[in-house]
Amino acid sequence: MAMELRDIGPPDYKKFLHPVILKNYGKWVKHENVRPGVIKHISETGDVVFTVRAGIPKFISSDGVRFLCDLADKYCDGYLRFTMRHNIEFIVVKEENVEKLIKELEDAGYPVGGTEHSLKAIINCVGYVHCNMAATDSPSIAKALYEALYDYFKKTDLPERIKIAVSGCLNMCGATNASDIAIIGMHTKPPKVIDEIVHAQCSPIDLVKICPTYAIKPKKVKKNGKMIDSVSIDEEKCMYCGNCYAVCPGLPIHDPENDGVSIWVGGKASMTKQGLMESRLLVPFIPNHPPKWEKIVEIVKKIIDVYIENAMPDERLGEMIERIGWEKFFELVDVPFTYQHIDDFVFAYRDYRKGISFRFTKHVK
Amino acid sequence: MAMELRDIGPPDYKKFLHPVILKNYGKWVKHENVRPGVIKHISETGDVVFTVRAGIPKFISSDGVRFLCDLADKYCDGYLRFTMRHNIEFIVVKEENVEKLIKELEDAGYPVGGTEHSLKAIINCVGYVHCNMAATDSPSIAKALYEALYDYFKKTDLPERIKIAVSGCLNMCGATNASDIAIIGMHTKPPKVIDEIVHAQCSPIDLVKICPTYAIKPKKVKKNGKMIDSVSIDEEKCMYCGNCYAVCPGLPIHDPENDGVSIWVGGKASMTKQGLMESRLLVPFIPNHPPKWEKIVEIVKKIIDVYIENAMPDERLGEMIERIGWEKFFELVDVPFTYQHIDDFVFAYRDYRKGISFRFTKHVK
Amino acid sequence: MTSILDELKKGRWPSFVKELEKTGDERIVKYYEKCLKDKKPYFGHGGIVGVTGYEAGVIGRVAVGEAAKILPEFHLFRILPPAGYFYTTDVLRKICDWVDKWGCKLLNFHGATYNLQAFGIPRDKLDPAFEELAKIGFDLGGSGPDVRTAACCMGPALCEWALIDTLDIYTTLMKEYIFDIHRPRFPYKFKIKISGCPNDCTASGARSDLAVIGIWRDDIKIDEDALKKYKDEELEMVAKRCPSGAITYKNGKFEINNDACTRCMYCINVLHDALKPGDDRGASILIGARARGRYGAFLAWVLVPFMKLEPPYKELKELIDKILDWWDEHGNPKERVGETIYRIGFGKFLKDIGIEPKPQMVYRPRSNPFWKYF
Amino acid sequence: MTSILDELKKGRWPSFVKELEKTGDERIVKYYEKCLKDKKPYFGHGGIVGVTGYEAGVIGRVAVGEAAKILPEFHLFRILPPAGYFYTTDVLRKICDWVDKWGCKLLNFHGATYNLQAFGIPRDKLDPAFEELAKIGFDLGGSGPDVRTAACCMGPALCEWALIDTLDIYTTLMKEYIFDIHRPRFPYKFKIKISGCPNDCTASGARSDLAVIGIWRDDIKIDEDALKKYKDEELEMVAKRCPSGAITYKNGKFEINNDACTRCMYCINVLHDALKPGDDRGASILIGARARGRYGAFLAWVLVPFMKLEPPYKELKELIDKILDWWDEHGNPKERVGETIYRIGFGKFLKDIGIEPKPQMVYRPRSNPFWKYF
Ligand code: SRM
Ligand code: SRM
Ligand code: SRM
Ligand code: SRM
Ligand code: SF4
Ligand code: SF4
Ligand code: SF4
Ligand code: SF4
Ligand code: SF4
Ligand code: SF4
Ligand code: SF4
Ligand code: SF4
Repeated sequence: MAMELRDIGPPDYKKFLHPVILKNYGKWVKHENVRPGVIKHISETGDVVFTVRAGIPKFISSDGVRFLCDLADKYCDGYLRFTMRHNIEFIVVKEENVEKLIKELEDAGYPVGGTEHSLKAIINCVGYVHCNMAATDSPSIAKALYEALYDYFKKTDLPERIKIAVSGCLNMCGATNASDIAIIGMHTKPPKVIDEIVHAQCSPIDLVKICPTYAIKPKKVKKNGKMIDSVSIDEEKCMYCGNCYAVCPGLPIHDPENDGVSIWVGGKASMTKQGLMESRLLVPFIPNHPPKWEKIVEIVKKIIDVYIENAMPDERLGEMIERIGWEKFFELVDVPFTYQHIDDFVFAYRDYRKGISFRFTKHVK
Repeated sequence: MAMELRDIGPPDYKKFLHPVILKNYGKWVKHENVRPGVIKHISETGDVVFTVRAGIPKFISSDGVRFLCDLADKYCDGYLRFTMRHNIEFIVVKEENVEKLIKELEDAGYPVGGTEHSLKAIINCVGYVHCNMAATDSPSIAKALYEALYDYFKKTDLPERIKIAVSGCLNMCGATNASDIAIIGMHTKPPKVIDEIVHAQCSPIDLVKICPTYAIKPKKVKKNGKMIDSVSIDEEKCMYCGNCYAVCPGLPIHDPENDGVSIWVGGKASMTKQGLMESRLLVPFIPNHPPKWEKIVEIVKKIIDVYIENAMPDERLGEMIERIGWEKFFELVDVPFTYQHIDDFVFAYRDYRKGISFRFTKHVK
Repeated sequence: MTSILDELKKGRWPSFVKELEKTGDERIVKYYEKCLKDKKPYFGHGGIVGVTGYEAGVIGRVAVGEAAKILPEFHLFRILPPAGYFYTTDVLRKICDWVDKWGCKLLNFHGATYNLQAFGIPRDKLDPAFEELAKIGFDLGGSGPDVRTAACCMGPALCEWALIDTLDIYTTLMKEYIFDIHRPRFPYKFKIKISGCPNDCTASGARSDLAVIGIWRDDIKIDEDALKKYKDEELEMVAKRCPSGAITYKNGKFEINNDACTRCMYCINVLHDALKPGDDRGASILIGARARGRYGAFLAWVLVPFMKLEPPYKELKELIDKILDWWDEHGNPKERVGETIYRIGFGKFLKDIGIEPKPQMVYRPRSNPFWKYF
Repeated sequence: MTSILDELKKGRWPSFVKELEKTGDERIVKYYEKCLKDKKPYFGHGGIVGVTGYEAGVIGRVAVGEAAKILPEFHLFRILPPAGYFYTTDVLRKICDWVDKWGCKLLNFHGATYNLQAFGIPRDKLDPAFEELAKIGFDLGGSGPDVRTAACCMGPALCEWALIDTLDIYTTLMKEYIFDIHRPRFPYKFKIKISGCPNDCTASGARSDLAVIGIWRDDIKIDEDALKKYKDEELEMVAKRCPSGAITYKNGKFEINNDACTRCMYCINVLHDALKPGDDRGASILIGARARGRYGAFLAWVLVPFMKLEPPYKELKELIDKILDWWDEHGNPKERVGETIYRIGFGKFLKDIGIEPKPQMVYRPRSNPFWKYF
């Protein structure tokens, strides 16, 4: 095989930029939100480009892609892009093409929207479709949420944008750690130890190093008459992270009865206003309930209702919660506050409420 | 000896309350700042009590106390108290006695003041006078600061109060951890190990447990031909806290060349406004320089000047710094920012500046 | 006297060195002078000094090395003070006479933990000295790994803001735990501080293992007439700087959203003629402060958002008992209770002592997914 | 198809299950259905799969247990995408043809690290598939403990706020580190994300080991005429909510104290016709984010407050080299760079890589007295 084809790096992006974009590269001075899903970019040269944003599925067949290419050929001189939230964006230079393109997209079932203060595309990881770690199935959860929240994607009248992300496990592929609403798959039982596989395929010493809570210890065990190396797991210490299973198939952690999801709120990744905010735990555990995920949908809808009712203009969910206080938010969404909500990990001290700056809620009798 | 005199507990406070106080206990409705050092307490019954606050030395001779008692007998019906910052407060019921008392106090060298927005009494620990731990001498530092800042104690025109505390070592006896300005004695070299004393008087295992940075390990060492138990100190890990010396005389840490003081700012212990604030490092090290402590005095004066110039009304030093930003404050007081200012202990992550919310100062070229 | 001490006798602020001299006891003056010159203290560990039957309350000091001859011993008594630090001259004079007789005529009103400190009682006079002190009506305070002498503000004795009876609570608790004050048996010291209101004049939030802080639960009381006397700018400033955003001041109308208020006292402090705390009063109980700990400094955090506090303070005592028992069982040596809780987990601690978790206990819920389902 | 998948084919949002079906490859559909029914994935560790000469870029999957027969293998290619994720239909069609030939006709635009993902390439076709991909002009991205595929926003290609050339920086860095992308040798993954301005549309602050964020250093530019078109309430709101308190709006005058501004973009975003970032442009470099780490989640923090960024980006590359070398030397296995820095000490790290400490790197200086004098 030709080694000169190794390490060529990414293709030259300039080849893929519409000539109007190339000409106005770095010269944009203004944008206008023409309608949901459509942004008009205006250059200092007077040139104009419209981007038309549509939702696409996480997994797309080559025929699906070809269909989108057909549209881009018809209305975009063959140029398109994908966004940081995995939407497709059509590059339209002729204004009259905008509505035509939208019509074709909508007719084919691709919703146009997701700009300004709308529900943005729901980021989700591969889940059961390609991952060995998944404690829950993110793609189907995202689908269930999309159905319930569809209209919010197409309108722009939320107080601010809402970003939802779904990760199949606490590896948090995607930006679940800083999303307005995050759904994260959770195990709730330690891995089982299959000594033979650990012995045959894994390194006990590496396992000891990898466990964040020091729950793994090397052990010797008798199997078929001879002593073999394996590990033991301290069930008191294990926090079900799956790190060990990721490197060692002898420690299976999947458990249909006890795997499920947690719901997190209030994260935000941009530097605006008070800056970065982490997602915080709202619901520690709901057992897996595909394919409709009714319970998740119900709670997310409730969160959004509370958000719409209580947020000030331009206020993200997390900003609103910080303003009214987490204790009030728990009261409003009516979710129980439990032991799991209180951090007990390395930086736990950071979140203890120093002083008395709290509000009274029904939690205080 | 009579065991019935054991465990009697504190005396009954009611015996020591002025009859007017007893009568109006819990009935106060208003206070007025009559003049610096004097507060008029007004009861719902119409009764009135004046408290006259004066500075006294940390160590006071019995004759000194007797003199103050004489004044209390003359003007206060024999009633007085001490405050949470170790000032004396005279309980005056007859208004005409207030000025007379003040005159006698001032004539005898006891400054009246320390109320409202003034410099409050400087809290300081016993230092060399009674402590074995002292890395610096707090009483003489407090004295030097009092001389330089005397007028601020007697006036009430600061933006808000200023509270200074001095601790002879990082045990921080007193509220140095939450003071507007704190001076803390610091060692900068690990203790020396005197094996014989460690062996004879200390428990190596206890020492290992006590060291916060896990710098102490047990060791065996040959002395006079026989093996004895002692400890070794990892100089890379030791942070000179003195914990080990506190329990073991075989690990002396005092070092006239390398002991000194650090200066901290921005703490606040009350729950008001943004609540509790920790003192933060401003100057990591100044060698000990008794008895005038010129360098400390110079920096503290500079801090106060910057405070007076930049604070809004009712704003504590720490509140001001948080508003303008620590980077600006370092620029204004013109103190170098060094490696020691960056936390590297357990909660260090908390203080890293997440995101880009900083101001430009001369530090950024 | 030499110049190094002369410097400290000069100036306008009353000089502690002059006071040392006034005791007429040259030893401490000379010792102190030597320390200043050599830039180090010469005290060694005092060894075990104490009063028969007690294992706390006396801090032993013996000078070692070059200073051993100057000040062979210099022990002190930590004396449990009266609540609120009120004294009559009568009792103070008795204390003066007592320290003249048994000690070196030197006192400190008070130490940073608010014990009355009496210096220079020789080892062989500790017992008789204590006996005579007890006859004046005073007992020793804490030292070592025990329940320490608590602190309380002047509260209802003199302060209009007092929301709980700090003096009575102090006295009750000190009596309740007097055995544990004198007999160290815990992992480390345990300090209680009691403030009448959120101004927290005992700095309890910064330096006590258990902070009891008076708060109210209902609405702030507004005297509209008195409010009118404040200037526009003042009202505007207060509204702008209320940390919870609870205050609006528009078109001459000053309004407080008591639901949002976090009872920081700021508006009340500034507009003190017009605003008063509500009538539904009690305390917040905070836990875990330590000036300088194994993990850095700890400030106190919410354990019980609200507790009614009426004599005999049964609920409070039960809470303290539970905390002390738990800590006694789980704490490592030299570990303050807040650190034990942090190490083992705040949630676990709550579960163990039977307190329901509440969102008031944390600023915000956890951000990491590593937890136990206990 | 059975009801569990039927449910996921219904509704208004385009269905990924329909797309799985459209591939015509029944295996993945059946496998997925089984997982949903049994509530667990059946993939085992794919073993070592890859392209000759590379040790990264292919994620291997083999189903095990009951599902082993349904989907014996299901590997995917992570393909390094073009900067800004712009494509022509021409090149997309080539990719479609390519995946039809070598894979299972399934793509993902893009993975969460912004690789273009192509599914179902069988183990024995990895090498020829790669060769043909390279001929279309594409290379593989990262996986494992290597420099990962970076991300960048559309920046100057379409966005008026772009303060740095995100697309060019991305392409330059990917070329510079292409060897390290394909050959894992670090303690763990290393992700770079490049945002044109503080809006941070790559979420770099939340999930990249190294964040490059465009900022300006001089004053915000105000177009007074355009400003007049905004409503009073809007200007008032922006002034009130500016996080640094830099804006005053009084008597119709809107003023920015640029000295106080922390460049959060909020006023600019809202009043976008009137306000523009200044002209002295460069980037802030942040370090250390990790979505879920050994110590909890880490967000990125300031390493270099300001760096000018002009091609060939020498200073930036030197910085990255120094970071990678230091981390390579000090990092433990599975430890992201931010965690190594936290464990060893941020100050020590700065000293080692030769960067002066600056107050901009921390919110505030330390509050504990435990430090080293290195
Ligand atoms: C197209 C895209 C960049 C790209 O290269 O792909 C983009 C484009 C724009 N972003 Fe963004 N952002 C994009 C992902 C993000 C992300 C990342 C993400 O969502 O995962 C963030 C940070 C994450 C977050 O918000 O927590 C992000 C935070 C912002 C913000 C700050 C929002 C805030 O909370 O204050 C703005 C400013 C604003 O809109 O006021 C912004 C503003 C904009 C503007 C208005 C910039 C401009 O002048 O054109 C663009 C149109 C936004 C809109 O949707 O109405 N963009 N933007 C990304 C669209 C993703 C999508 O399909 O929805
Ligand atoms: C495919 C993808 C999710 C997706 O559906 O888009 C993904 C999939 C996996 N991630 Fe991820 N991660 C993906 C983006 C991310 C991101 C997002 C990002 O890069 O911005 C994160 C969070 C950011 C971060 O790095 O902190 C992320 C954090 C993790 C972690 C946790 C890392 C950590 O520091 O703790 C792991 C666990 C690990 O590395 O062992 C992980 C591990 C994995 C593995 C390799 C699981 C494993 O150990 O076998 C998954 C392979 C799934 C598969 O079979 O294909 N993935 N992963 C994303 C990569 C596609 C791409 O290259 O474009
Ligand atoms: C007498 C004393 C209580 C006692 O029982 O001894 C006391 C008495 C009063 N305090 Fe205090 N505070 C006393 C120590 C404290 C402390 C503890 C300390 O200083 O170590 C604090 C918390 C520490 C801190 O401030 O960081 C404290 C924080 C306050 C505050 C909140 C200040 C703030 O930053 O917002 C107020 C409210 C105010 O003054 O506006 C306050 C208010 C008051 C008032 C006005 C209450 C009243 O209505 O009478 C009293 C007169 C204050 C004055 O000095 O003008 N008191 N006060 C203490 C006097 C010490 C001294 O001699 O200077
Ligand atoms: C006398 C006093 C300072 C003063 O001049 O007023 C004092 C003096 C000593 N303190 Fe303290 N502490 C004194 C109040 C405090 C305070 C303030 C408070 O209680 O509010 C603190 C900070 C609050 C706190 O507890 O966190 C304090 C934190 C310490 C510490 C650090 C404790 C920790 O948790 O890390 C130590 C070290 C130790 O316990 O080993 C300590 C240890 C000591 C020792 C016993 C040093 C030793 O190990 O031999 C000192 C004896 C000095 C002596 O020879 O008399 N002292 N100490 C205060 C007690 C007098 C009294 O009882 O009224
Ligand atoms: S979040 Fe978990 S389940 Fe999802 S892709 Fe990442 S590792 Fe797999
Ligand atoms: S699941 Fe995580 S915490 Fe539990 S043993 Fe494995 S690595 Fe350790
Ligand atoms: S702070 Fe240090 S020097 Fe001062 S009394 Fe406490 S232990 Fe002694
Ligand atoms: S001084 Fe402190 S850090 Fe150093 S060895 Fe002793 S106990 Fe450990
Ligand atoms: S804490 Fe409150 S009640 Fe006690 S003295 Fe201070 S202001 Fe008064
Ligand atoms: S007490 Fe504090 S929080 Fe409550 S209204 Fe007044 S200023 Fe605001
Ligand atoms: S980060 Fe800034 S420059 Fe990049 S797309 Fe977002 S708004 Fe535009
Ligand atoms: S950019 Fe942000 S911080 Fe700066 S003036 Fe505008 S709103 Fe304020």
